[in-house]
Amino acid sequence: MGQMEGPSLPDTELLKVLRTMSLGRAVDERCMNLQRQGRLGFYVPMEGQEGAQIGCGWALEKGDWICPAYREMGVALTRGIPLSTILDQLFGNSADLSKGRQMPNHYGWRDHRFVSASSPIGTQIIHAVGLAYASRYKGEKVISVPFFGDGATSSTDFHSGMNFAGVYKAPVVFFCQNNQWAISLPREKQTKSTTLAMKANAYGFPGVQVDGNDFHAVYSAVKDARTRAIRGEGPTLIEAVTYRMGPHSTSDDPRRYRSSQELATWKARDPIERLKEELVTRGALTEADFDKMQEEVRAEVAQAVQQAEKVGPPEPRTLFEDVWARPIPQLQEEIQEFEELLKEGVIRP
Amino acid sequence: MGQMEGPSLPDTELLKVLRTMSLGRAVDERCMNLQRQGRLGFYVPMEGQEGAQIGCGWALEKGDWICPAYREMGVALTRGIPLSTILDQLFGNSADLSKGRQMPNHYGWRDHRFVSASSPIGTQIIHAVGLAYASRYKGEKVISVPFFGDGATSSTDFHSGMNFAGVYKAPVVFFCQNNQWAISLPREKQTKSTTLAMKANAYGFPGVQVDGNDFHAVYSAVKDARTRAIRGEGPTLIEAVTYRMGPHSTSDDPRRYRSSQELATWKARDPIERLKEELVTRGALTEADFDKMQEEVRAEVAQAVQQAEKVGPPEPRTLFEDVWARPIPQLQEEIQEFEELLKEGVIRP
Amino acid sequence: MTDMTLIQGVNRALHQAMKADPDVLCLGEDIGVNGGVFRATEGLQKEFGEARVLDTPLNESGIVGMAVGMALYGLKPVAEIQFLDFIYPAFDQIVSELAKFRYRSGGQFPAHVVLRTPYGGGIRGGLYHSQSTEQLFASTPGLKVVIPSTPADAKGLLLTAIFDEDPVLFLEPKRIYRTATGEVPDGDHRVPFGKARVVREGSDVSVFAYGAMVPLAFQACQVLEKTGIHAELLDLRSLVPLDVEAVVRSVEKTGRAVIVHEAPKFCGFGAELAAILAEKALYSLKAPIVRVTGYDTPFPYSLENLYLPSVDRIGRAIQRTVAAG
Amino acid sequence: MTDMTLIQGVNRALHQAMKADPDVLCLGEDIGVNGGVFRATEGLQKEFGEARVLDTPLNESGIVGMAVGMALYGLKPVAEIQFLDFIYPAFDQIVSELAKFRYRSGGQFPAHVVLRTPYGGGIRGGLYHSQSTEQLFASTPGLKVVIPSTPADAKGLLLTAIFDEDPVLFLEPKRIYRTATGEVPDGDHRVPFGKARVVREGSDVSVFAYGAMVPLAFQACQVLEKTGIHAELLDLRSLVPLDVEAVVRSVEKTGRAVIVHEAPKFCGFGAELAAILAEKALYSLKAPIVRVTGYDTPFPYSLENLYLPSVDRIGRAIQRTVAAG
Ligand SMILES: Cc1ncc(C[n+]2csc(CCOP(=O)(O)OP(=O)(O)O)c2C)c(N)n1
Ligand SMILES: Cc1ncc(C[n+]2csc(CCOP(=O)(O)OP(=O)(O)O)c2C)c(N)n1
Ligand SMILES: [Mg+2]
Ligand SMILES: [Mg+2]
Repeated sequence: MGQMEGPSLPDTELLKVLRTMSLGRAVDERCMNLQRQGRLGFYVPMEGQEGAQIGCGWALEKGDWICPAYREMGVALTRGIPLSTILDQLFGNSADLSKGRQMPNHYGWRDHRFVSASSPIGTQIIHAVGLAYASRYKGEKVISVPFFGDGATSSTDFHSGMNFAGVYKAPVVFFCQNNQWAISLPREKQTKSTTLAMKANAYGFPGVQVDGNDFHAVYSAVKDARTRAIRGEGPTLIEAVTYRMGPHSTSDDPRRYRSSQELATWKARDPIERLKEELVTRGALTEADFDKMQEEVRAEVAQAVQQAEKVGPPEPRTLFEDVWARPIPQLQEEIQEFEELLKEGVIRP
Repeated sequence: MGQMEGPSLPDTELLKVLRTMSLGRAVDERCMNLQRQGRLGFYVPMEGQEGAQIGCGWALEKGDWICPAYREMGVALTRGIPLSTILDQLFGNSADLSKGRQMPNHYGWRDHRFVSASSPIGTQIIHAVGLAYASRYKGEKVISVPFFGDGATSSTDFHSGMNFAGVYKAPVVFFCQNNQWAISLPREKQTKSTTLAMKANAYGFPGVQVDGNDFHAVYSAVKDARTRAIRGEGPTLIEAVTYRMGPHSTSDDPRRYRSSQELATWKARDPIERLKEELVTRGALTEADFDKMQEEVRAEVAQAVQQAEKVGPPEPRTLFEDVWARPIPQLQEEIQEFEELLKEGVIRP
Repeated sequence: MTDMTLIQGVNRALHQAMKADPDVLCLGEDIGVNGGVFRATEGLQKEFGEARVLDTPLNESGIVGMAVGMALYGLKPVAEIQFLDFIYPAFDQIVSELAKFRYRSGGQFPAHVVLRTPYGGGIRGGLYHSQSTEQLFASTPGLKVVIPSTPADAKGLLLTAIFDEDPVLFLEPKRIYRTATGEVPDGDHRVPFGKARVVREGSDVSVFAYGAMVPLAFQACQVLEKTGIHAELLDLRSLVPLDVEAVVRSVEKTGRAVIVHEAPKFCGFGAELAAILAEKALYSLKAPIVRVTGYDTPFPYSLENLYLPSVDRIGRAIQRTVAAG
Repeated sequence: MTDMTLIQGVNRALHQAMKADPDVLCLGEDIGVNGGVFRATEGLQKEFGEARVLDTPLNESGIVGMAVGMALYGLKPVAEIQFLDFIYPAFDQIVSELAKFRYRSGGQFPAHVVLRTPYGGGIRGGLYHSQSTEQLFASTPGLKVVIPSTPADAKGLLLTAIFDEDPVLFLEPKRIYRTATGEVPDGDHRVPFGKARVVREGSDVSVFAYGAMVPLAFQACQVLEKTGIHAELLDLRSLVPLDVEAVVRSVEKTGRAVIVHEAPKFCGFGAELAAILAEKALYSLKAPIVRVTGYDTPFPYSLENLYLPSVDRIGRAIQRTVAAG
């Protein structure tokens, strides 16, 4: 696994990285609680994967396309997406740019080239190839990055996406977070290849395995791959080896399938602790600074939650928008009936 | 590529091999003609791939499962399937065990464990894994062999089949005939992996590339892989490098996309010529013997064609059989209407 | 008889079938150690071992294709798709292979697979954990499509499915997995396909429903009874084979039809019911056939309650249909 | 005006769209050097280059998924699926992604892709080169489904599709690729979606058809004219959006409906037409609604002629419907 010699970025920037990672952790903690309290419908935490997500996001440029799965809140934070915007999605309120249409964690923001996520595993991988092809066709010097898990390497569109990218030499960096589990299936039962990274060879381009809990390793692997892609040297697969510290989602109980011992082993490799220790050791941060940082991000989250929770649900009529560009006759008729039902009080918002 | 030192089988058996290859070639020649004359609806020739197909088929045992694509007539010949049975399928007549339901070349014979082929590319690859798993579960010492082309390595079920086989260590020998073309798409544009064989590494098991026009090389690679599978050592992918000498099918015109020069290069590597030369050189066969063999197989084909052409089409009522095990009400009603239409002469057989 | 939930009915059927027949195997994502994300397969791997209860890699085409291969051999695989919404990567295996194997081989290669999958809305699952798309499968010759709405039917129909000869898509209404409770016969309880269940008899209007819509439609009928409307409610149980006779007979009696399903209206299964009636019971019809369905949009998240047919919406439709003619 | 075949109409539309707009790209199997297995894309790669006319690897999910990605960027990809029968590996990309992108993102990410594909029987293609499964797509909100039956409509509807804002499944009736000939307007000829074409007017019965069934239904109507039956024939042209108004209006006039399609009957598109009529035109109906369709079996090879609706079968159904009431 790639290990960095020294820091990849100046300490001032690494402090920002640490803050972003901490912010992500704080969102996770808060949202898991909100869900338990019945204030949030569902939640998918990324706890433990902050190094991989924020490492990758940090290495990308503004115009690059993100094709996320459902766990990519950390990446969103690196794209300058306001916390309130993220929370609006989680609450599916009327301020949510996706109009409350999707379950929590299925983010999508056009202005940030953060493509609307869906639940089916792997489908975004091939979209990234189309986006990369299109961007190159239009003369843009950007890349696409599909995010996906170890489980997704078994999916149909991992195969189609990797193969098409190889054939068209598309500027794509495939970013796989191997967090060891696909719900209850461990990595070793997902596929018998020695590493996930080596799967790239089957498509004629390089694969790299990195320590996904080491921000520096991830950051520099992505930077390198990005440079190659922009130079026209084709795609790269990056396998970031990490761990899902929390449950798969709030619907999951990981005690059914994994040991507390395994959890403890990985807890000792926490990516936030690791970066913090590094900065503390180097004298760029004190324990007190760090504690203060944690307090700050928690306060930030608390405030954003309060605000997002106050916003009401989307207007009933929005139910019928955006199916087609304009409602077609069959839908117009349903809208009319719906309005009647609303008026009669047969359905109540 | 694997090259054999000496002959893998005694000359008496090699003569049978040569005869089977010649028989296959004769069927192809005849059927291409029949199609041109409008006596056969469609045809898919295997010309040029006799070494690969018959080499593989020869190495298998009676209980092994064949999961063919549409080009596997040569394999069928090695399974002891009578020529007339093959021709009944091609003509879709009332003697066809598949009741004339499928286009020519979509063979299927339960008694020979030769699974009914479909047209969608790649789907049989995963069936082979299920069959292998089931056979092992029931304590049989047999393997499954899915046959597919270079194009099929891009398909969804190549990925699912290879991955599942790796995970379950299923006794499967994946037999890929890389005949350089998927209709008009050359191998180099299908995928950027250096060889197709190496794709196996992505699934944690070995891949072997062999000269598909060398009967011996194919035969021994399959034998080896079969032995490994039976021993419980898991699957193997074999890439048999060969060439499709004819058109993709009778609907195709290869002059649109490939050069006569390429064709000539491969003609010089004809698998039948090659085995014949070997036997002639060794004194096991004379040119005259060979010519006689060709005459014999052609006569055999002519007779079988004559016979199969005489058989009429399937009975109209058979149209409704085998959709479900027994006709369900909606179908019963259609059958009744159909009988009326027949009686009234509105539809005519 | 034992009192249980619908999902326990599913679990009982699987357990019993596996116990009775070593050729019954289960495969799917997270069905082993984890017992399924809804716990439908709870305890099976422990009892029957990893060779018979397979946790699979994440590929639905692989799951169904592997099951097809097992079935070609002669086993009786029961594959779980985690949500109906995730069945589409396997669509080719289902419509091109599973549904057509028997036919294309002239009966030589039947492929009997049961595909179990939770479906439907009402659990705040948004676009991809809520859909009802039964029409996609009901319109494919060669498949059977079965949907229980009670614990007893869950067990009885699933046992019938596992020992049937044809491929069966077994849709489990997840919304009522735990809220539908009731007595379930012990032992080898089988419920035949193609026989609708008369949930209540009535003379004024026929209401057709299945899955999680059955309890809602029942409530609507009960409410209307007080206003003097006697609605007959049929739970279709199996869409393929469909109990055409019961559907037609009911409308011949009542002269009116209201069809309820969660799936979008346009080209939904309700269309087929209406078409059958417009062909076979036209002269009995006193009022236009009305469909109460999900709207022609993807399934929403925040506004799910406005999207799904409700007791009130069903009630209004019945009332209006009776008033119409 | 130029005289041409239906497939030439397709080719003209592609050529014109690519010439007019550099954001139009084509991708698919064998569409480049080979010009498509039916030659629909003949000459395009030569004229517009490999970057705009992409020969793809053999994976339909890849083709559609890549096109979706291009469309997310803002391009106007036209993807060819070699036969409708081979679209199923892409089904997930079509129903879960393409159809739902606009909705799930609140309108932020529309994905406008045209999927062109030959479909239907009559060419002795057996199970996998003959199917009609338009209902699978018509029942998925978010998609449009369009089917031409003349060269002019092939060009005009395809141009509309390419410059539309929604994803369009464009089904080409391959059986009449070369037999349907006629005058086609030169230049930017557009035919709007949602407007049925009245092929012939009549007062006794309404016949609804699309694709390769239109010429057969037309012949049947012509024959019956001589026996005094005046049938009205509508070519639906687009199933989604459907010209509901024209369908209802016609039956209000004639009082009778015969629906013709190649796809199997059960849950086919004809069911939706019948359901619409049973809801909106019930009181106009003098006779049961009849569907003339493919049977509820997979598509056969040797017996294809017995399977497909024929002029005689359509004629008989019309005659009986008129006689019925
Ligand atoms: C096609 C499909 N099948 C099944 C599921 C159910 N499911 C949701 S997440 C998941 C596991 C994904 O694992 P991985 O790709 O490793 O990502 P992670 O959750 O670990 O981030 C499964 C099986 C799904 N969403 N889509
Ligand atoms: C899913 C699917 N897509 C497209 C086709 C059309 N098609 C038939 S054969 C073929 C090429 C197959 O190439 P290969 O796998 O190399 O086999 P070969 O014909 O060379 O033996 C294609 C694209 C198909 N049959 N199935
Ligand atoms: Mg994972
Ligand atoms: Mg090939």
